[in-house]
Amino acid sequence: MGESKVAAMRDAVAGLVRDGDTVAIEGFTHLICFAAGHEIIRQRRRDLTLARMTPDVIYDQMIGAGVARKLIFSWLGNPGVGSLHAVRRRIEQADPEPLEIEEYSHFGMVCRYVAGASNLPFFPIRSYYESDIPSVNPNIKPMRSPYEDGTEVYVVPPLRPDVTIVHAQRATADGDAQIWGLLGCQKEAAFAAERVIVVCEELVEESVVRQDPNRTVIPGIVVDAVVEQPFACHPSYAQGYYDRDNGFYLEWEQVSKDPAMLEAWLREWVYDLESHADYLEKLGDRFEHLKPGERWSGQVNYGEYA
Amino acid sequence: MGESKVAAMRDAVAGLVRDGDTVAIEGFTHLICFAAGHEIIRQRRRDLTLARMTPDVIYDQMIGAGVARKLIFSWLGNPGVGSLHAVRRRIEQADPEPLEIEEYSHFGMVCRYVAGASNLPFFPIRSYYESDIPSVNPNIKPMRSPYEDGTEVYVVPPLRPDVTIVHAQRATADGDAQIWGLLGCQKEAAFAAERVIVVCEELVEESVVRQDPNRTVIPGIVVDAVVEQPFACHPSYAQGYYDRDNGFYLEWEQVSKDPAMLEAWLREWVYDLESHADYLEKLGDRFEHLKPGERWSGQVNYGEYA
Amino acid sequence: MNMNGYSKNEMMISASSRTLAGERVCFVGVGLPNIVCNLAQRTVAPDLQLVYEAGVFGARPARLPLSIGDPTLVSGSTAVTSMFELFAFYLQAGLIDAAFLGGAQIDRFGNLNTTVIGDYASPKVRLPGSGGACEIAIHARKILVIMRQAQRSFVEELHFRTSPGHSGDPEHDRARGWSGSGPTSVVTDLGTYGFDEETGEMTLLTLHPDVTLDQVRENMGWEPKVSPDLGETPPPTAEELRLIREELDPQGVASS
Amino acid sequence: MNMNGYSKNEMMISASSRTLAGERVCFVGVGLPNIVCNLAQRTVAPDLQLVYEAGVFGARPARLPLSIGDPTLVSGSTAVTSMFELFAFYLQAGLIDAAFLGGAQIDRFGNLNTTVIGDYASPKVRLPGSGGACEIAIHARKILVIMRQAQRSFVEELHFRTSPGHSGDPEHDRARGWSGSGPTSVVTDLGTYGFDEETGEMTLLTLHPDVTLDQVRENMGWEPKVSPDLGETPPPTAEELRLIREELDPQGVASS
Repeated sequence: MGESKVAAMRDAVAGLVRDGDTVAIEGFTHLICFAAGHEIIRQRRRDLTLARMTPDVIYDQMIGAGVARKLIFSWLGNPGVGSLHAVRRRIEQADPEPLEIEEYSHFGMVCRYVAGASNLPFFPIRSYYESDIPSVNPNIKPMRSPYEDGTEVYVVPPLRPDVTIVHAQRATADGDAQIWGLLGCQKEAAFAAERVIVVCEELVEESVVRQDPNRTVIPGIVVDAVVEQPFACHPSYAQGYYDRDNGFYLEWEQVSKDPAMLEAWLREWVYDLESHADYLEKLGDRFEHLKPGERWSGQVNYGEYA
Repeated sequence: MGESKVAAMRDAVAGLVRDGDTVAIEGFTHLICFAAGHEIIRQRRRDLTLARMTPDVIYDQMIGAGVARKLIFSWLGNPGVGSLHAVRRRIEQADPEPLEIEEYSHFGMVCRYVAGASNLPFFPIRSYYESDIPSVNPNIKPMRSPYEDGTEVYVVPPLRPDVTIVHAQRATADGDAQIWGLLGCQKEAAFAAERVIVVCEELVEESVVRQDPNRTVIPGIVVDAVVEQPFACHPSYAQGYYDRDNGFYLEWEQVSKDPAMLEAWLREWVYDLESHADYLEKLGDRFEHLKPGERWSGQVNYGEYA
Repeated sequence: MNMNGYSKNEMMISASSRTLAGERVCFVGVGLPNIVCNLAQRTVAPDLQLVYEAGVFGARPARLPLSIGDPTLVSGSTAVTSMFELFAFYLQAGLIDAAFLGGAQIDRFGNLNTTVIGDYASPKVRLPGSGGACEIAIHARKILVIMRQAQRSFVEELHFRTSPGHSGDPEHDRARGWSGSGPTSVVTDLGTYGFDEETGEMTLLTLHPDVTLDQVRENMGWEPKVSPDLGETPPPTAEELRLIREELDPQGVASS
Repeated sequence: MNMNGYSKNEMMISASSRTLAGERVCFVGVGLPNIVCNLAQRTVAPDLQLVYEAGVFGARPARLPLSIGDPTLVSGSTAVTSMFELFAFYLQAGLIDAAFLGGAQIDRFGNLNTTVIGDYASPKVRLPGSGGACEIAIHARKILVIMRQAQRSFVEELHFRTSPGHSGDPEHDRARGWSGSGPTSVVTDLGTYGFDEETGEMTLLTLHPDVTLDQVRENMGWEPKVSPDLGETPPPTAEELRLIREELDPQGVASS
């Protein structure tokens, strides 16, 4: 359909991510597109509002590199390891500068994306009761059911990122993307966005996607650019393609704690490299022990109805 | 997990569908479980409130047989053919008795199920503006966004059927069900219900479902009974298993128009038969030309992570 | 089949297909609209993506589907989605460029009735109801109507307003803030209509070959507004007829 | 490793796993809770279904996951669902029987703080925040807490209430109409606690072997309510220790 949207990461980021944008690089543990975050750092974007349920190490790197002025999130940490120290320094000591934060619970963040994707002015959830969260986030408002029960709920406003970047195992040149394994809120974040970049492990023929339409998570009509970038999620993972590099997450604790080490890491692994290809070359054989065994889904028959 | 829920259709209906219940047999054109509807007719349930987005021929048969006192719906017709005359007689002429109706738009019905499945007291949608529908259905209420925009939406109340009956291509003995092709609102209707009957073309080992967890639509924890009943959807269809019997839908127009013919049809095809097995035997070779060709999905690798 | 060698439906299909020129994402109904969209995809709108409310995006039907949920719409499509996502993420979000609606009654502002003839509580004829029509009318950027024309269907006063059209007050319409801009075209067996920018009123643009203005008047419940430069609808081309008869509706289900 | 041949974590894991006896659907966190749930599945709760907030139902992890979204949780699971559906259809709908929560601070009514130490606007320590904890605390039928005990974590006054526990007024709690009944058990490195039916206050039920009531008092910010029939926590069985050390946490990641 139409002209191809296939682009190099550098061009996709240069063309679609602008200073001051609200950017969501989503993916819950799975399919977090580190390569896109690194390219944004490399291109020295500034004043971004970064949105993510779980900022994870990628936002610690981006915020440590100074691309953001604000963070919208629901869980701030290095999963299973500890803290995001670059983020904490900015929140706790305004070091090197303050970071504005806007926080929700996981369900609140998910529903903000659902509202954004659905063009709804608000989304009701049963949460936040007797919690201090609404007291520090006026965007979370109480509302009563108009029906007999009069149940009280809280509502959250839509979140509409200027740009959402999601990674998928495979996508077509038009951006039809298929994902298996954890889905997070990739679909909702993509539909909610003004502009969408889909990064994929494999660029595939339309026929591959049309073989199994129920596996399509994001349709090309909401996608502006498609970047084929294998291993773009390291140290996050892509189900069936490579494992999570838990060692990296564990090592990050030390790097993140020390501003000098963080700066050195950014220089060595981002600024001094041209692209993710260089990053992978530098990683060397690290992927060898991250390769999973095979575990196939089996296939189903859609039937030929002519 | 736990004791098996596998049951014969007769026992599942006898045990879980009670006079006066609100019953939803969902499936949008696809996977409409006619066999369950016929069993409910055969067991002469009464005073049911039937809920379905598109009542379709199955509810024309059930309502013609007198099982229902009320109908909740969003589109009332014989898709691509014409009317549901048994339903129309009751609405237009209270013949043989009145039928209470409560109607929504498709999106309104879907969101009622979503609210029911989510334990939400209401669900907001942008619809019904300047339509007469809310004037004949007080359950559809206007509401203002509490945010600056103050956008007006309408809200619909949750729908929580006493029993939802869904058909799936395959399910495990515990009720974990996998569906491909049109999804309708099967998942939402199942999660919204107090009791759930899953009918399937094939009862499969847990290992088959666990091979492709992203294809699971309904988890066993919300399922009370699992009925293995191939071709249970005729004249509706099961993607990849058999085609829609459009001829039957076309013929129904005549049957439905004439109360005597309808009564005769019910006697011949429902009351005088013991089970769906008899129904299939009576249909004879009708399925031969309804068998689709093969069109396989291909398979994906989930990866072995040990 | 008239003396020109094409049927009324074929004329309607051809005329409607041209209203899709350049469109990208179209919500398809069954029957005529289905043929119209597939014809447009092969003629004036090669990039047209067919979306079916049943939850199918980018369908490539291998046969003419009788129902909107035919299995042929699924096999080989780009994406299948739950109906919640289809209505919320695609339609309500404003991703649908054009959609076809019809009804038992339409008024001069393109409001449609698909609910009842007569009184709602005790209707003379109980019609199907809204289905997705109410939200489609509000969110699809362009609403294209295909209906045969008659006194009883083109009425001064609807018995029930299922789906909103123009209000008659363009100020009001602009202030609605809907992603949809309401009905933009009506194609009947007699001619084609647009809607007046100022008044939002249905306006006769072209008469089909051999149709007179009197015939149009005889088949309408109000005095039709007629475009100053009223023209004739270009008849179906030989290629359009070939596509309809040989590829899209070989059994002539909908084209007779 | 203490003189009894098991570690504090192993004592906590064993004691917690027993609180899952007979449970059906459990929301699992990473770290200790993950080992606890997998242990319970092999001992007191054979039918236990493991649900991970990442969107996995019926997980069968082939290794100890470091993160809550580890790929080993997906391969071979019963169902993978979007996070919206997991939180809306499973958690908010009340399908979760038990869930584990912890935090930097807990008060006597089981309210938890995972947000900040110090002032919210300029915190001494910025903690992760709610994640799913706030809604889990409200909807999961039973909340099971695992925390090491110390003056700074078992506090009279939370710095921030991230997740609600009991209010201290059972009347009020019953009137909430939540599907969750709040915290039902707390397991620390010193003992196990329940919550008083009448007051909703944390109550010491058992002391772990070799732990004294004074140690408990020294590591709490309030004077603990003690059950009249205070007992000793049964130590981990040999089989529990074998499962933990050989199958669930061979590298001793969480059990040391």
